[in-house]
Amino acid sequence: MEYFIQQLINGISVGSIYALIALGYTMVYGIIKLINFAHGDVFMVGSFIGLYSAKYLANAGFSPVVVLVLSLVISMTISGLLGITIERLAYKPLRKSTRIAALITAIGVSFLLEYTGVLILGPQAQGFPDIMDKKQYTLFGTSIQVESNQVMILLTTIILMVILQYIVRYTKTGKAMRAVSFDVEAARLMGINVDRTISATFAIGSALAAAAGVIFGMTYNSVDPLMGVMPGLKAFVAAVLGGIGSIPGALVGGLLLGTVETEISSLGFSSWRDGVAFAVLILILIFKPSGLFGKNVREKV
Amino acid sequence: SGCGNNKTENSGNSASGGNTAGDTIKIGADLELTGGQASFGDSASKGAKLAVQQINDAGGILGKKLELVVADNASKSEEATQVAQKLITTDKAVTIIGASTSTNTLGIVPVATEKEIPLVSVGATNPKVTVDERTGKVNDWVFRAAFIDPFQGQVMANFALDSLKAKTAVIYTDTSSDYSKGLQKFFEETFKSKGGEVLSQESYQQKDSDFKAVLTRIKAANPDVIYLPGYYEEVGKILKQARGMGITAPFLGGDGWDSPQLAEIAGADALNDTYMSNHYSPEDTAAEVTSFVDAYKAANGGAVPDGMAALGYDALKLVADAITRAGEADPAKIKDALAATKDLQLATGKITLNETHDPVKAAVVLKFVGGKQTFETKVNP
Amino acid sequence: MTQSAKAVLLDVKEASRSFGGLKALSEVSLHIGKGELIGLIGPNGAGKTTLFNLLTGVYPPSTGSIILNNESIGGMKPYKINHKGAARTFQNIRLFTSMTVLENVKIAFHQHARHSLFTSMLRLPKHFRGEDEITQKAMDILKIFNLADQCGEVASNLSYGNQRRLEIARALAAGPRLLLLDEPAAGMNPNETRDLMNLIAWIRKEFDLTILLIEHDMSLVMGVCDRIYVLDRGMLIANGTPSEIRSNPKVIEAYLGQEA
Amino acid sequence: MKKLNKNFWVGIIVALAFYGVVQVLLTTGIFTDVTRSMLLLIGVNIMLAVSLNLITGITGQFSIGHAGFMSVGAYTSAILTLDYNVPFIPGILAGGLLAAVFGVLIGMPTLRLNGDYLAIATLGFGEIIRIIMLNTEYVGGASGLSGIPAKTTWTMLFLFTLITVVVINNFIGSTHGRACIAIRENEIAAEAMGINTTRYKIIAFTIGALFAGMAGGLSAHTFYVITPGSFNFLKSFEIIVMVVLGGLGSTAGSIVGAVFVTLLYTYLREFPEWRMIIYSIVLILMMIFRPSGLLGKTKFSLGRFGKKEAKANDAISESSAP
Amino acid sequence: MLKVQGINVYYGAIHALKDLSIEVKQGEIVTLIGANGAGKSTLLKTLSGLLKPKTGSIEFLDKSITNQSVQSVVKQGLIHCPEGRRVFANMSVEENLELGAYLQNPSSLAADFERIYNTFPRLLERKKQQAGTLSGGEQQMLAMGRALMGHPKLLLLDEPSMGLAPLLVQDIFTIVKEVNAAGTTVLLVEQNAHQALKIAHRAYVLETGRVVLEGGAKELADSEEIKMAYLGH
Ligand SMILES: Nc1ncnc2c1ncn2[C@@H]1O[C@H](COP(=O)(O)OP(=O)(O)OP(=O)(O)O)[C@@H](O)[C@H]1O
Ligand SMILES: Nc1ncnc2c1ncn2[C@@H]1O[C@H](COP(=O)(O)OP(=O)(O)OP(=O)(O)O)[C@@H](O)[C@H]1O
Ligand SMILES: [Mg+2]
Ligand SMILES: [Mg+2]
Repeated sequence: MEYFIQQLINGISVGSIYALIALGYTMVYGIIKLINFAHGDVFMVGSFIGLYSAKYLANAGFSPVVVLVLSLVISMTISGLLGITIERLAYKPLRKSTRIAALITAIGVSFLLEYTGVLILGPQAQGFPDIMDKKQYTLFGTSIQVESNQVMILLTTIILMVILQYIVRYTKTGKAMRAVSFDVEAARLMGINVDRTISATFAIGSALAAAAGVIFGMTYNSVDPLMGVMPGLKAFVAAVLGGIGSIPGALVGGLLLGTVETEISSLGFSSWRDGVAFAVLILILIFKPSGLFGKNVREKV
Repeated sequence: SGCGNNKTENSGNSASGGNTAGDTIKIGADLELTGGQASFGDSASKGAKLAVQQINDAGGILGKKLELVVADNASKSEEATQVAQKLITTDKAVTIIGASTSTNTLGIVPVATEKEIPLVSVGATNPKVTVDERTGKVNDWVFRAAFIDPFQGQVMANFALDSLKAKTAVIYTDTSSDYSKGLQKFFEETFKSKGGEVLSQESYQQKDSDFKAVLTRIKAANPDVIYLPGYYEEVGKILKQARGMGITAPFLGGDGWDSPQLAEIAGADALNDTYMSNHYSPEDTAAEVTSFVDAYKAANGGAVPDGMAALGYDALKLVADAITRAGEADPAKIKDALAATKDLQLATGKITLNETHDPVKAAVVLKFVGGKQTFETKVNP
Repeated sequence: MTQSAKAVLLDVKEASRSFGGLKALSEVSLHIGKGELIGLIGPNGAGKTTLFNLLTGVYPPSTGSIILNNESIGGMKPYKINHKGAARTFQNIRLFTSMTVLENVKIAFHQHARHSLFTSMLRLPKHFRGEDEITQKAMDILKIFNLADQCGEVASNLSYGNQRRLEIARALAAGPRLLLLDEPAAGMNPNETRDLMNLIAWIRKEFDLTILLIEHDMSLVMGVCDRIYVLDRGMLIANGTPSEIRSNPKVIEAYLGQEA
Repeated sequence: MKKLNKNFWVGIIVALAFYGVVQVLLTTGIFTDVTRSMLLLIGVNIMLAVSLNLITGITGQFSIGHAGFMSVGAYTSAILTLDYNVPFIPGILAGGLLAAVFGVLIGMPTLRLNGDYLAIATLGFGEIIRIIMLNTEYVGGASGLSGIPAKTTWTMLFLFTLITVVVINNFIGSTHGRACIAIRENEIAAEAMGINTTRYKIIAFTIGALFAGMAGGLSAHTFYVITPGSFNFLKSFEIIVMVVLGGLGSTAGSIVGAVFVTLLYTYLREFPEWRMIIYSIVLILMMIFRPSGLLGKTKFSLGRFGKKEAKANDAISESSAP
Repeated sequence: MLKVQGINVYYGAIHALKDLSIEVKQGEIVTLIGANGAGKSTLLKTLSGLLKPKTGSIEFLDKSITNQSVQSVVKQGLIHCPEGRRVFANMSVEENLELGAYLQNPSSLAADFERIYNTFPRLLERKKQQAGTLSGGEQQMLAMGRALMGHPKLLLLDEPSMGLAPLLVQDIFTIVKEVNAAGTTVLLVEQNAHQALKIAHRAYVLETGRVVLEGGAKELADSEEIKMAYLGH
């Protein structure tokens, strides 16, 4: 039992990282229906910016909390700007084209970020400094361990999810985002500044990716220019599992994927982990074709 | 090799001193300059370039300069095949070195065999690279600079049993890597045959980040040692997470651990009580080793050469030695000379190529102290 | 009742359909005899299109049964129902927009094609005979609709009125017994509507069709229909000849208003 | 037969002439092994692109699992020729057939899915196939199969490529192909016009997988080594890129796309560390300046998932001016 | 209030509006009639800034809006209710209306809701329903309601009666009249020329991108030419 709970905790912590990345994915998808394959790479860029700012700030003698907060802010800001730039240069010219053309561009942007990273930073993985000490907590007289980081990630993810959900559902910008996502021209006629709305979406999505990148770096202590590929893919799977475009879906999808993976590994089938995870995904999609939280919006005939 | 200074030269260009006047002997290098294993190819090519430079500075071979043509196989075996064809047909290389992994080398083997050009693999450790799996026949044209998986696996199994007095072990393998699976197999065989017990076989895949699920299993199994034959990137993360979870058993690994980034990722504390087998130790005081290390540092901005750099250096030296003994740069003669390599002192030790074209040389076991590799013991074959 | 004399082609018995809590159709029963031209009218949101969707298999009915030509088709897949002899047009035009006019019509002939997949992949003689036949028949239909000149044009390049007609042509090409038209005159001006009315009357005779027609343009409905059913909030509120309907107070209140 | 139209014969003659010229250049040694490998690779890629185009470009089913079909064919044929001494051609055909079986299996459960959900499900299937290969020692696990005899000759490859293109094009040009296009254009209308959409989606997946499987077999017998890693989702992306760059929905486009991407990729090998950067910039620029691909029709909507955004609302707009 | 002078609009190579000039005075209902494809919708899109004229000028309330963004045109009170409803399918009726008031002061929101729900009681019933699942007529009401939420000074209506039940068609025209009586100037595009001419003050007839006739609504309704071409008797 303790073993099971321990593994559940492990699963939730893996899942909350997936969820954190998936939030940005799903958000951008929800608004412009673009599978932004470069999202995982913005996550990587965010992680590296976090790495360098943390190193610099720590050397400058700031306290760990300040280092963490400042690195997060710096990384999220720069990545947000990067997101806007990418959208302006690479995606905006394609707004009127087919979605698959935009998808190819997204793949292009993804490669561009990855290999520019390789060119500048080298292909090797680099260590990410421990900004804050990771504390292990043992739960009431059991052998179950929880790490401070795990708690932090889960909390961050949930808080960001709630904020994001609030923004999209209830704020004016959020409503503008949803309007743009359904009909750009009609949104314009409401007086919505479509370009600015899309920019805002990318800025938020990229900032979220960057936050995930910094937290990921802190947790796993290793960053490299191709680090975004697998988490990006997993996060995409999580977003689809939850119902792509749905913000709570991203959280649930992420947690579900994380726990499923962990349970498979904990049973000793870790070499089949990704296979089983994908099988679960497909099964869920067969019974719920638009994911767990996705509304099955059939075209009205 | 540190970051920032790993710019590689364009493959088409000569990587030697640039002396194209007079006759040159061309050697092709089919390496992973981009893609998943780029860091290996990068080190290997730096090592090989250093060897070429040293040889040319000393007047070349048989009165001719060596020219190294480095080409990128993008860490894919099918590209390694095409690159080998290009090196042989377009660039007229008389010998090829590379690749730095077994799988990619296997993409070159048939080309070298068909074109009758000797191939010296830098980093392939899988036995089937030189010996055909199905027929058991040794391939005349294929050689290697690295010792093979069985040897390395055995070295660590013996070390665990004899030096660490371990009775139980868990093996944690990277199942997406044939290298890791090779070491696992031979470690397990030796460990079991000498009375050790393998409690469980665990696995992960490259680019995984979170290992806690399996580490929780391992912790529950409570082994005396954990054999972790993987590459430094995942190993670093695994060690860090394992120590964080309170797993105190010693970890053992192979040459895949060899990278300065390991300590950066894992942190010095997590590396305490871990051991790795390797081709050589940069701290080795043998003259050949120190001169190699110094020259490499001088040429690469002070970076300490890792095992793959030493192997790249050695692969080229093996070829140079064979050409010298062959008396002319003729592929068939080079091949025969390579097969007869004996007691050649190189950076990774004194090498003799055995009947299966694998080097017979010593392995070193390194222990991490304060995050640094320290020489523990040398194991002769 | 007039239809009792004729053989019944379509018999809908107490069909209902709800969406979530909303009862879009409740226990609607209607029967249509062979060869009749029936109008279906009712306020917006009354459930007219929903009834079409049940008839053509887009949704299965929640309860009730639908019998076409003595065969129950409730819940059958749309393509099966099409094979059974019911074809429709859509309220929001659904052409194969980047295919040509001719290809659009050819699609409807697909089910009658006699050449197999295998024959086509290997281009055996039978393939060519089959394709020729389809092309020939498709052109015949296009000629009827005066679209033959534009057969090579991409469907989305047609004018709105012609797109409507192409949709009808395509539905006819499937060789239905029952043709379902959902607001064919929407967006047409009175002149164009009159032309359409004549066309509908003509194809009904020429192809010996039974037609069920949704329309808000009363000049069209009153002008061509034999009988009219009126839906309101998912329920059938009236059924009768145009003149009966025109003076039915319930219909006037719910739908027509005073002026019409 | 007069009906096999002129274009068809002109195409065949041009192709045969091309074959002859290359054959002469190869036998005289003017074309080296390097060129030969590149030609073989181009052929394999054409087969992959043309077969994916049937699924994605023609039928409108977004698939990111094509590398999975390719790997089934590659592994099957390699094992047959390596371990069972099956002759080359039957080996390739068997690989294609088994891949086609997978096409049916994958096609069936995913039929309920649309657009991006289908894409992720096919990606999942592709990865599952890869993971099965990775964990099956019989097929070599992580190290894959090596020492596969290089039996793919230029003649063989040319024939297979030609057959792929002709058969798939024949399919597309028939009423059955039109049915697939109708599904792409408007699935609801297609179904209402009597087309069994389920059946045609499966057919598209099956035929696509069949030829992708054969391409995989031919590729395995060209490059000696296959590993599970060479068939991951990045490989599937590569095939999609070829199809889209060439012009989604056009067979000729897929051919052009395959040739273009292969050549670009090969020549960029001269600049290893710039290779992917240049490649990605080319991708982005191509899409910005020719969003419908090199040969794509300028006005080309791709049914549900390729829909232009302004049209996203057409489900509810009752009419749109022409 | 609105002065359009000599505009030319193109879709790529297609010349959709040719030297077109019209004028709308404060308080009027002006209707545009013309066959399918005459360019009526194109004109409205140009006025609201969705399309840019190649040449010519547009003045609204004595200020040039020729090349202004849609957003700033909307801000000045020129609101376009587009052809084909274009409601936000996945949002509720209420949220659609709220978006109509995007540039409005939020404090007046409650009052505006009430106003619109009074005009269209059906929308109140369907307040929480997703707009995409509304019937055609319901969507049209929503689209109009949404436009009215923006307090238009000049309202551009593109075929508001299309697909509506006869009763509602009358309602819609009544509403248009009411809206106009309450001070909003209206530019109305209609296929239902009969009804449109009944409520309009003036009308323009468009043919292939050109104004071919203009005049008082009554005169045009009585003109034989118009009767033949557009009124169907
Ligand atoms: N898929 C669906 N999901 C939810 N509600 C639906 C769906 N389809 C239709 N409805 C609802 O059912 C009712 C009937 O709609 P239907 O489209 O049949 O009306 P209609 O009579 O065709 O109206 P109109 O003349 O305006 O087209 C409407 O209130 C509509 O909102
Ligand atoms: N996006 C577009 N691209 C190219 N041509 C267009 C486009 N939209 C409209 N057109 C063309 O411009 C002309 C005018 O079209 P418009 O939609 O303004 O006509 P309309 O008078 O509103 O007709 P309807 O009564 O059918 O709505 C037509 O010939 C049409 O085909
Ligand atoms: Mg309807
Ligand atoms: Mg219009």
